[in-house]
Amino acid sequence: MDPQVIIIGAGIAGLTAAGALAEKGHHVLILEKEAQPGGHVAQWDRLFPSRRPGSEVLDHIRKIMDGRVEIKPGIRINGIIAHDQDFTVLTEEGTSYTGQALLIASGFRLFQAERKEEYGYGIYDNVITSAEVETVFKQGKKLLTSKGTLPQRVALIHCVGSRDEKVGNLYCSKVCCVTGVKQAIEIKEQLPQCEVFSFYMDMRMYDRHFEELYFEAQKQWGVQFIRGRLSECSEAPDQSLIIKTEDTLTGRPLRMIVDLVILLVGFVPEPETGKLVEMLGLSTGEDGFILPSDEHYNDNLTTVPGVFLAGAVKGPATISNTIADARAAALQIDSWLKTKP
Amino acid sequence: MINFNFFVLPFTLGLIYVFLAVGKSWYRWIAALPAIDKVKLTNGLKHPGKIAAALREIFLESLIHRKMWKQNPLLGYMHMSFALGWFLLIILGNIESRYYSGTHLNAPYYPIFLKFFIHDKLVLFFEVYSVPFLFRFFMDFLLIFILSGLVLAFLKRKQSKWFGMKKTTSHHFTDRVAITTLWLIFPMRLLAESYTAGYYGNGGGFMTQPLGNFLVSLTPLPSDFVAYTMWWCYSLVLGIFFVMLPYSRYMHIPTEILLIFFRHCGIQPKKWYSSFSETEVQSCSRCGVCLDDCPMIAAGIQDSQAVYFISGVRDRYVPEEISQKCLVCGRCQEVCPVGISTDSLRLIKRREITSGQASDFRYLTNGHSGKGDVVYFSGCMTHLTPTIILAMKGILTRAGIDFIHLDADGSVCCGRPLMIAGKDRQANELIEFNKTLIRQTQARMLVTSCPICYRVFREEYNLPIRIQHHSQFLLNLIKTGKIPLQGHFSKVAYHDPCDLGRGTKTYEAPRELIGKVADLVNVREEREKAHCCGGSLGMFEASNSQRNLMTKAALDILVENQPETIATSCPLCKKTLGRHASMAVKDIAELVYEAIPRE
Amino acid sequence: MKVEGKRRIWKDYQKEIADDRYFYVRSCVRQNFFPASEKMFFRILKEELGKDIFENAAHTTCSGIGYHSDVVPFETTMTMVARQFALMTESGYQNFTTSCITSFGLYTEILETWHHFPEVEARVRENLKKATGREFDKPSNLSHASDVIYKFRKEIGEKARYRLVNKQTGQPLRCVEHIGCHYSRMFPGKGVGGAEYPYVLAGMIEEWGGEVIDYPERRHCCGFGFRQYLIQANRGYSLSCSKKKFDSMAPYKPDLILTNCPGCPMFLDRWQYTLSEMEGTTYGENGQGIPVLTYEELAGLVLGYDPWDLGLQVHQVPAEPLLDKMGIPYDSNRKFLNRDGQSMGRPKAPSFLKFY
Amino acid sequence: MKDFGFTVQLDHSIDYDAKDKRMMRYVLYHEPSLDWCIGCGSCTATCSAGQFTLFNIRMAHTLLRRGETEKLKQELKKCMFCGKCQLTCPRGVNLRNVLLRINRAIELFG
Repeated sequence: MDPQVIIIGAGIAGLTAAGALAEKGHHVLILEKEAQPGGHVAQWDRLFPSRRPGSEVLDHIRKIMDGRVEIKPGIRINGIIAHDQDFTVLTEEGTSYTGQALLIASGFRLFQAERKEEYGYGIYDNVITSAEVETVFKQGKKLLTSKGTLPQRVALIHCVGSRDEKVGNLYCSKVCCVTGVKQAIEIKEQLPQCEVFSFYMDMRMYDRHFEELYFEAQKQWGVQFIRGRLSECSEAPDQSLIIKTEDTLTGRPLRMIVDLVILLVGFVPEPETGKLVEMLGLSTGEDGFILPSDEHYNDNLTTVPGVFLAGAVKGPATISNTIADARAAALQIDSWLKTKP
Repeated sequence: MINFNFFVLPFTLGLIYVFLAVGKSWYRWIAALPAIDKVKLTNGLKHPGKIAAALREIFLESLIHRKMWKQNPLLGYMHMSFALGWFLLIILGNIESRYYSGTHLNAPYYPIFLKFFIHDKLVLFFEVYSVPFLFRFFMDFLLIFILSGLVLAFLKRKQSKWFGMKKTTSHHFTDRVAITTLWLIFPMRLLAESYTAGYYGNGGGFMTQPLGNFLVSLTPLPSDFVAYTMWWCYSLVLGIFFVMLPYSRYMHIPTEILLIFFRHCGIQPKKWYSSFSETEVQSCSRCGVCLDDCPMIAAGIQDSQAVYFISGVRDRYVPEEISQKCLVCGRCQEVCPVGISTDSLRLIKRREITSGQASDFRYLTNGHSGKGDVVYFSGCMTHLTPTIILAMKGILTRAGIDFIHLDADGSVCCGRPLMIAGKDRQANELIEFNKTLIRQTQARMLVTSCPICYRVFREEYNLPIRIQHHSQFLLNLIKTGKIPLQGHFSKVAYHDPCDLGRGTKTYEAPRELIGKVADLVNVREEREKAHCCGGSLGMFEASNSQRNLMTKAALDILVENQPETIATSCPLCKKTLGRHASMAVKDIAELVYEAIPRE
Repeated sequence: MKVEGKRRIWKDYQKEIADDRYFYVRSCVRQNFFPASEKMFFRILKEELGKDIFENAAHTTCSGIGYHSDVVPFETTMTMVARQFALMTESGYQNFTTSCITSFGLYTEILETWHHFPEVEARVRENLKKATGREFDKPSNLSHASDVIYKFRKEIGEKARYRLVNKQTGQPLRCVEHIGCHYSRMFPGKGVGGAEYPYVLAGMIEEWGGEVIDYPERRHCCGFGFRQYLIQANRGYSLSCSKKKFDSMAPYKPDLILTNCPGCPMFLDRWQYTLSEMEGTTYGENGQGIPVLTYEELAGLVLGYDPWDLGLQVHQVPAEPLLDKMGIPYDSNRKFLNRDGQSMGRPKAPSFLKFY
Repeated sequence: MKDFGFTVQLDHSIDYDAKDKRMMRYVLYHEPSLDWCIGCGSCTATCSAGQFTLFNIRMAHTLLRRGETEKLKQELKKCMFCGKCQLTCPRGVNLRNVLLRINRAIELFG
């Protein structure tokens, strides 16, 4: 039997929507490009602001969905044909799947930090990304320098790949500020002697409990926040890093030696999603993320009837945003399927 | 008859020692007085009235403990039983000795150990109205009086809560020895007298005789030996206590006498640590009354109250934190049974810490201040409560006063915040600057909205014009009919700002003023006993959350009688209380302004 | 340091460099301070590599100094540059090679301007025609002379008699590469290796056996900056920039500084002397300074040319310690002799900087 | 030393690692609430001294953090200690004690 709904992407958005649709009795198929479902959250250790394990959230979502939804991993889509009543998705492997509704939940990609050349990611051993920090924590390991020593001073760099005309991304990635604060606390938890500096342009603590987390980082953990964007990074003879920034509160350039630089990488549109956009004739904003048919009333709908959106395909989103959005998308799909002629 | 036994030696030597030691201290303190104070002292001692007043105070405070009675009757009784009881015991003991020896010239130990020497003078129990009987009756009575106080003291140490005290003081080693020996003195006397009376079968009073008979019947050892040992113990604890006295809190007993004389001779605290400060410090009995009345207790701060601060000063080491951890609200000073000027002592210490710090106010240049009949100085803090300024300017305009708002474009601080941090020298630079500005206005009166400014204007500025806090000024405007009043507020509780109330004793003017525009409700602890709002500039070492606790404690008392509005007369109090109050907090100027009918 | 990370970036910034038939324009500054370098460029291309390189005696300044000092308007500059292109066209060449970095930057800027604003190009053509009667073709390839040496670094490496290796220790020499600001900072895609990790000089150093060192202020300007230097009172600013670089590179113990800009070798070399005289500070071991070389001088040394023919005697920082390290023989007696073997006079020894 | 008619200008940038952090450590130890600052500047906006001169408490705090002792010393002298700053601080920093402690630190380590 053909599925009623095909969901592209088995991240938080796709899995949540699949669970919600399955609960309503729909036959759902998820196509996932990776070998494992779970998306980015599967790579992350603990979530802001409460610092609960990411796996807990993922397990919860999967529990709702398990056994009721079919997931096809390792799928590469190379064509979508829109018929009157349904869509056929063609894959590189030559298989095809047909469904009445299509939910694009293919998420985002993390900004490739190498593109910010002056930060030296991929060149200097001790420049790493926030995603790598999550991996270290998830493996239950200690955060170490490339030489295997405990870092004495760490700098977290905000807005890497976000709010930066020089890499073509003018938008704010929304989650990095609070991720930076969360990781700063986690580093202090793990290495109380380590000095942690956070270099920010603005601290965007917009959501519930975010500001409190920021306060906790200052109050309880002594994380030092310096307002200034990293301009360049270079390596000292001992592989520590010399960073240069403006200390905007004194209005003077600041130079500092740190053992580890952590780049808080932002969200960029997933290139694979770009292909889907072309195939379906959808439109994107200047930021490259897909535009819904109406940003306020129909933000899970697209200009193509039967094609829906959920999660970070529409731009940077937190996990709670994504889950709520995916549930909303499931409702929209459900009513669309019911009223379909 | 030789009235001597070797056991009297510890007591006698101790007594000689304590007299010499106290005499030496008194001499040192008097010798170290500044010249002006020495003159005051000599003049005072020539004045019988002053001496009489001092003696009266010594009797009331050192023996009766009047202030302590007022503060806490149980504690008052405890201290009185010791001080007055012991004093009477000595007086009566001397009279009794004279009765037996027929002379005044008894060795000092003789009255103390009288029962040891006169046990053979038989007095029958039924000879009720005989002189010896009466002596024994009253001596036993006094002993019971003292012992009852001892029981209370013991219980206080074990369970200070029973005394309505949240906290009792803790002690040093010498204090521990002194207190132990002190506590043992009267039980030892009781045992020595009782055993002696029991052994001889006579010589005791209504308590010592039956107790002695009973004890002797219980004791397997020869009771004459036990009685003799007890006399030795009694003498020893007395002797040890006397030797420890100059090194313990009990030094406060002889020192307070000197302090009272000093005060009655008009000697006052100085800005630096003087001989007077030293007598004040040594006069602290560490009774701990200041602990219970300290607003900081509400914030869980229990290490920097006056009693601990003073004992630090006495031991010549006060951590900076302790000096700075105080609201300087003056409440402890009000309740101190000895009347020690706790705030002034604290500021002396702060001066030692901070007076050397550099300042540079050269940026202040004399602008032209304008002229007016009344100069209104709103004060720094009032700029953060603009409704007060608005109200004051509205009232002044309405009353047709020719005034100028001196600090309309921002205040040059009055100097008190610096002084309260110990920086008098730096404060004086600001004071001089403001004085020039005020003089330029040629005003006849200075009115301020800030009690902090008001206090320092009065105490430090030496201005040739009248200085009023706006509560006084507004009251006068109303009394002279300068402003019409129409509105009326119901149920207003008034919060006394520390610097206005305890600082300048301005308690009535604000209350009278509120009475004109509102129904004033009572507050359980007000006037001298008012709680600091917690916002005091005197405090440096309290965290925000600790301050919040103090504010809440002050508010809890203010709202007990369900007021609809809390009134105060200090911008800082208004801002501090306003943060946590569930009802409106208004300055009295606002109340008045709102009560004026709109034109 | 992960070199593969840098290589990944270098891969993104490859440029096309013509392999023969160069029309060469000289640098105002270098003709005066390092004339041997430009001469060396000709010798290497013609004699060592057998290339066709031509210069037209009628060529002038590009007016870059005036342009960057805000005294020559852009219109004028563009017309002067158009004239240079006309000379190239008239000489029958299409590959334009400049000796000067600022010229290179300016030519790039002008070609980019014309690319985006064809009407500007049309106006310049008209101006040139009116003023001189000349017409021109735009070069089909624009390169800086260091690009050309970079392109043939392997060929030069194969002919090398000496390598950038310390003879005594066998260790590669530690080289600072200092790129002129106008080389790739304005148009990263027009320089080999881009702006952040330029490869043009690093490529030569690697090829000839040396080791490139990366230090915090490697991106910083030498301080020349045209106006700062032109006014004496402002020179402190220029000097401070160089000092900042020296202080930053000193912990990495460099054996030499390699440059590709006219101003940089001049200032990085002379300011070492000035700093030593003003503050008593010298860099490098034993007060000998850090030798500063142009890429032609370095290529010449590697190829075995006589140091004095390369003009190393006119450097303020002595080259001898470097020559010793590389094992290059030199005749100290010839150091201050002119082409005809007559003495040019011996300069006064500096107070702190070592003098040979 | 020779005079060439120009001088080496001091590096304007703050070399964090070369700075003396004793004063910062001292003040933070005695007044940890300073860590809560978010640099909003309300203290500076309300400052009594700031009405008359360029006195900037937020800047003074940053100078303390960066070990810019000399400048800090000059700045602190201007403070009148009135305490308005503390009343406006949104984070509840105990500013008067901060100022007192900085002064103390200047005495101890300046």
